[in-house]
Amino acid sequence: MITKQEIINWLERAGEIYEKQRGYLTELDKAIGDADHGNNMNRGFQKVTENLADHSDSDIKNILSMVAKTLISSVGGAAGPLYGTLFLKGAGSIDASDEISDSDLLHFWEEGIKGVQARGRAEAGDKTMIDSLLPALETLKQSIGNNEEITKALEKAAQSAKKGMEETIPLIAKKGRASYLGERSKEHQDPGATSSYYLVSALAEAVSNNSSE
Amino acid sequence: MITKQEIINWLERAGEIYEKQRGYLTELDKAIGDADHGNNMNRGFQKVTENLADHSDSDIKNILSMVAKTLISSVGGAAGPLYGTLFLKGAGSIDASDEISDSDLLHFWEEGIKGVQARGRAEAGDKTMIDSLLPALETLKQSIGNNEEITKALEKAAQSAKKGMEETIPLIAKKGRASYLGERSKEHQDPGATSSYYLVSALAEAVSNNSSE
Amino acid sequence: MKKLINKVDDVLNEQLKGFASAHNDLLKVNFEPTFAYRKDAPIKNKVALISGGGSGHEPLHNGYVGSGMLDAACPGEIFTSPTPDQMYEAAKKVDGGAGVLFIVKNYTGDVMNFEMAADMAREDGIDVRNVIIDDDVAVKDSLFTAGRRGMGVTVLAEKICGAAADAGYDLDQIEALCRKVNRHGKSMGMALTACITPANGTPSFDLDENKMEIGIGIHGEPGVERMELKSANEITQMLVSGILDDENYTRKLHEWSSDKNDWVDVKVTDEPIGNGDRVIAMVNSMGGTPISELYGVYSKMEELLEAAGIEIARSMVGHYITSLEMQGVSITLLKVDNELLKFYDAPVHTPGWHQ
Amino acid sequence: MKKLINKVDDVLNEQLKGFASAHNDLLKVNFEPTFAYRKDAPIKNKVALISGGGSGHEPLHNGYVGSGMLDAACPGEIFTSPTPDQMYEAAKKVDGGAGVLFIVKNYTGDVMNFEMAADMAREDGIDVRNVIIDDDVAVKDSLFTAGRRGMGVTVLAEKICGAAADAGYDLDQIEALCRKVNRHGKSMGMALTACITPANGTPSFDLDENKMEIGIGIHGEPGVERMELKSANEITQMLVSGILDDENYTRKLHEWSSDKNDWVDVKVTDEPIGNGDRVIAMVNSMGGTPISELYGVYSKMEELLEAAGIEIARSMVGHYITSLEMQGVSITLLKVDNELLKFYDAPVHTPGWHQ
Ligand SMILES: Nc1ncnc2c1ncn2[C@@H]1O[C@H](COP(=O)(O)OP(=O)(O)O)[C@@H](O)[C@H]1O
Ligand SMILES: Nc1ncnc2c1ncn2[C@@H]1O[C@H](COP(=O)(O)OP(=O)(O)O)[C@@H](O)[C@H]1O
Ligand SMILES: [Mg+2]
Ligand SMILES: [Mg+2]
Ligand SMILES: [Mg+2]
Ligand SMILES: [Mg+2]
Repeated sequence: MITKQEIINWLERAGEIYEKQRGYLTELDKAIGDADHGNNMNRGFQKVTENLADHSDSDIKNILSMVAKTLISSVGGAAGPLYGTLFLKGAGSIDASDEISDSDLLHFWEEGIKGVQARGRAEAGDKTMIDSLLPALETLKQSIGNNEEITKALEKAAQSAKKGMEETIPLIAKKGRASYLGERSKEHQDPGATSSYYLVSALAEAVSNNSSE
Repeated sequence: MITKQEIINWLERAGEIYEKQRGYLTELDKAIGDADHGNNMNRGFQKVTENLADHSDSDIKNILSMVAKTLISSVGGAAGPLYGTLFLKGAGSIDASDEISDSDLLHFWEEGIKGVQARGRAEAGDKTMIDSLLPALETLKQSIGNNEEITKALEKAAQSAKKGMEETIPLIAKKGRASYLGERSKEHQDPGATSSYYLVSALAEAVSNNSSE
Repeated sequence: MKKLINKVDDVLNEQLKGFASAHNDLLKVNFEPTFAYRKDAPIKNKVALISGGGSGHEPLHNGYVGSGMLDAACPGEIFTSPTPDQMYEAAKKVDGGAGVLFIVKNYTGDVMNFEMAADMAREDGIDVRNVIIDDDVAVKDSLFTAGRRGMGVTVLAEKICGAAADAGYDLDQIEALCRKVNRHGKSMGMALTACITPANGTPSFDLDENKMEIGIGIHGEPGVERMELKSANEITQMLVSGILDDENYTRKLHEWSSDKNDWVDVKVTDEPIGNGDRVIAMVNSMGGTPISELYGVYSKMEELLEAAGIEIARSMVGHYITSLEMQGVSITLLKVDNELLKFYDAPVHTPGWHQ
Repeated sequence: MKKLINKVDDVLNEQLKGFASAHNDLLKVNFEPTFAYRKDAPIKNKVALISGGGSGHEPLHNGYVGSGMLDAACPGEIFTSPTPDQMYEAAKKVDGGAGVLFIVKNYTGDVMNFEMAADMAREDGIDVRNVIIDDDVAVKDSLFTAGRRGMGVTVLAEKICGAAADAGYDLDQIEALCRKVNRHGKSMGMALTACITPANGTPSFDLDENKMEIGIGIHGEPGVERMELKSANEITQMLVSGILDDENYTRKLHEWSSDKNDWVDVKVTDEPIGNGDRVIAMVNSMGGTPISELYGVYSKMEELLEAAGIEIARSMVGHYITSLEMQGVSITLLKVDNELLKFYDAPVHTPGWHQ
């Protein structure tokens, strides 16, 4: 079970991370993109955090839909529609309630990532956010299939996302702005894969912190 | 007596000096002007040197008129019309011949500088080329009045020009581009006063070298 | 960072405010969401043209709003695609009942945001088409990548389609015309220096005094190759060869099919440009390059085109699609016929293009 | 030095060659001596307008040659006045029998070279007048100095007098009109960075990252004061105050008197600009500043003018009179009446200004 408060904590924690890592994400994007990814993510999640204040009465589905709309209308770039779609499709796959089951959480990610792939048409290995999202999803699916504790499961998913992120370094980008660079995109970590890792690890943190309270 | 060869040597010598001092004159102009005086003088006198080749049969008056026209049509800026006028009015004041008397040389400078002042309306102390030309003229006039040897007389005129040039350093510019700077024009040597000193000293060199041959 | 700005967060809005009042004879600017639109929009029964993209490319796109060109433009943050709500609201504002054409530069973000906007507008019953401009020959590989970027051809597509809309072309015709412009046009650019976005405050890439980037886009991103600084003639030669030697470029573009009522992938092949062709030739400043230097490039380009048997029918030299204060140049050639030329020559009244 | 050039000595001619062919529908360029002139010159019985000055200020002056503006322009070396033979030959080429107006920016070199050219042309029986433009309020002292520099008002003088010449004004009327424009217009500029002439290869002055020059001219020269870098709002405030607070500026200008058949000194006093006035307001890039930043300045300028009770009748934002790639901005205000506005609004077809 994930509570509404945990979801709120997740989103707020993500906002904190993006604010802190704004410069780092932008620096990564400078190497193989246009040096705005940190600014984009930070802009979007600050808006999300702001909007959360008006959502004390909303259920989780509503909150996640709000996140989708906020990201779509404030992030821009490639990241805006992609993360927006993640939340939009993810929210669409769960029931309206104040807590969600572990398998609902799995649905959220499954459907969300499917949406990201439908929108951006990136495959694993294209050096995009997909490269941290897919491994995280795979791990989560296994853990939940094995009835592991959700805290633990998310912890491991975050680890997989991190690994996926690091494994983007040697790749040649096939999608997004970095693909213009061809061979020159090698030896750089993908900014979107990095921000995706942050998103998963923020969730892991939010859920584990809450459970230990 | 100044021979035609000495006049030619003078102009060629001036050309050498301006080529060599192009950077320095431009640097001086950078501080209080628009960083082109060395380029302007060099462009003009290279043209003069080139044109001298076609003037082996011309008399001195003709040669000096050629210099006037060449400077007027190739230097541009403030220096072009001013040095052009110097030579135009100077050449107009002497007879057509293959050598000129010391007093003709004095006339050349007297009328030339009068022309410069009529055109540019600068007075002594305005921080312009006039500040080296006028002292040089004064000295030359005295020396020739005292029947001094011309080599010596030009030597001393060049010294006066140099002194005048150096004395432009503390002045506030009243004419030309440096005047826009007001107080900020202080503590800089005037580029035009410097190029004028070179012109006088090139003549002194040309005449003394020749006499000693 | 040396810029004529106040607080970094206010830059875009302040500039848009100034833009709106400086050109209040031609256009208005809507805030929340942000878009510039023709003062007299909607024009009944005229197809409406909307473009947009990151800011920092001025005069593109806001500067091309006005009669004879765009009905609306949607500026994103600097170098960041705008968001769908901007295009959606703009479409509602300027649709005169004849439908809306979105002219979209081929950047992943732009493409996706405009697609979402189109889906939203269609829900409201507005007929919307997205045409993608991808004219940057510096990007070679394409089948499994984001493909080529949109560059100078965008400006020509906006101009030519704007005139066609004035002339009464319907949405199908304008869509076809816009695709034709894209297929007939090619660009390539280079940078001598990087640029600085206010949000970052440091150069978008680091470039030595004796180096240049060739094959750049328009977002201050590094180019396809970094090399020794070369002369204007050599640089021009590289850009012109890049365009003329470009082999038959084929890719799939994601387009809306009115028949299938869905997005489809359409295979598109560019027209080569060569002997006997007539072109509109654009020499475009990346922003910080003095206009005079563009003419040096123009001079060499003309010589090369003449040698290749290509006639310059019209020439454009100046600031059309820039990257802030970046120094550098891009060349765009558009192969024209009488239809394209007629619309190119038509009157236009916008802040960035008046004729 | 990073520039799109080839050999330093060829820069001007190569650029002029490119300029001539890019705009061969409007003008031609003569070499030895160098000047650009309207393709259809001379226009019989129309007063001919000639301007000129150092190169590096593009689009000024060559870019303003064409119908409705200049008949000819004489470019000097970069930042160096042209030589009299250029203006003399240009005058002979474009005089249509109604006389020639020289529009001269008030720089010692320009003034002297144009005077010499006028004297030469008059010997050939051409009626020539020189009007001096000296609109730069940053230069305060004037009685015993070179006075104020010519800046943005030059562009407006060329536009307005060009239209008046088309409308049939005779030489006396145009001369009077041009003086009126000069008396009614004021400018002030600033620089964030220096610029580099190809001949020198190093910046025209050295400016720290946190410093700016205020009260600059257009030749890459240092300004009247160097100070801490300020915000766009503060900078705009300084420029606008410089213009609005300028007290009744009086100086003597060297002008040709047809009556006396000689040069005379004429005392001229500027019109102040204040409450109740209507102005044409120009925000001009020094060359390397992105267009977007100009709009930030425009926004603040408008606010300040409104507060001062001044109405912006027309606005201009862009590259009009530049200093190569220098970053910075100048503001020009021209107080207008119906006569000036009518000529400002008239059609014009030049590379730099089309309407
Ligand atoms: N087609 C795509 N599918 C999935 N992710 C993508 C795609 N294109 C780009 N991305 C991700 O988006 C990131 C860049 O986002 P951002 O910098 O915000 O947008 P932009 O590239 O428009 O500036 C990349 O690092 C990459 O991970
Ligand atoms: N009115 C004047 N009378 C005499 N000399 C002048 C006058 N104005 C300028 N000068 C001289 O010209 C020099 C500058 O020449 P130059 O740099 O070639 O021209 P510009 O100022 O047009 O760039 C100054 O250093 C000064 O000595
Ligand atoms: Mg990016
Ligand atoms: Mg100078
Ligand atoms: Mg971006
Ligand atoms: Mg000069």
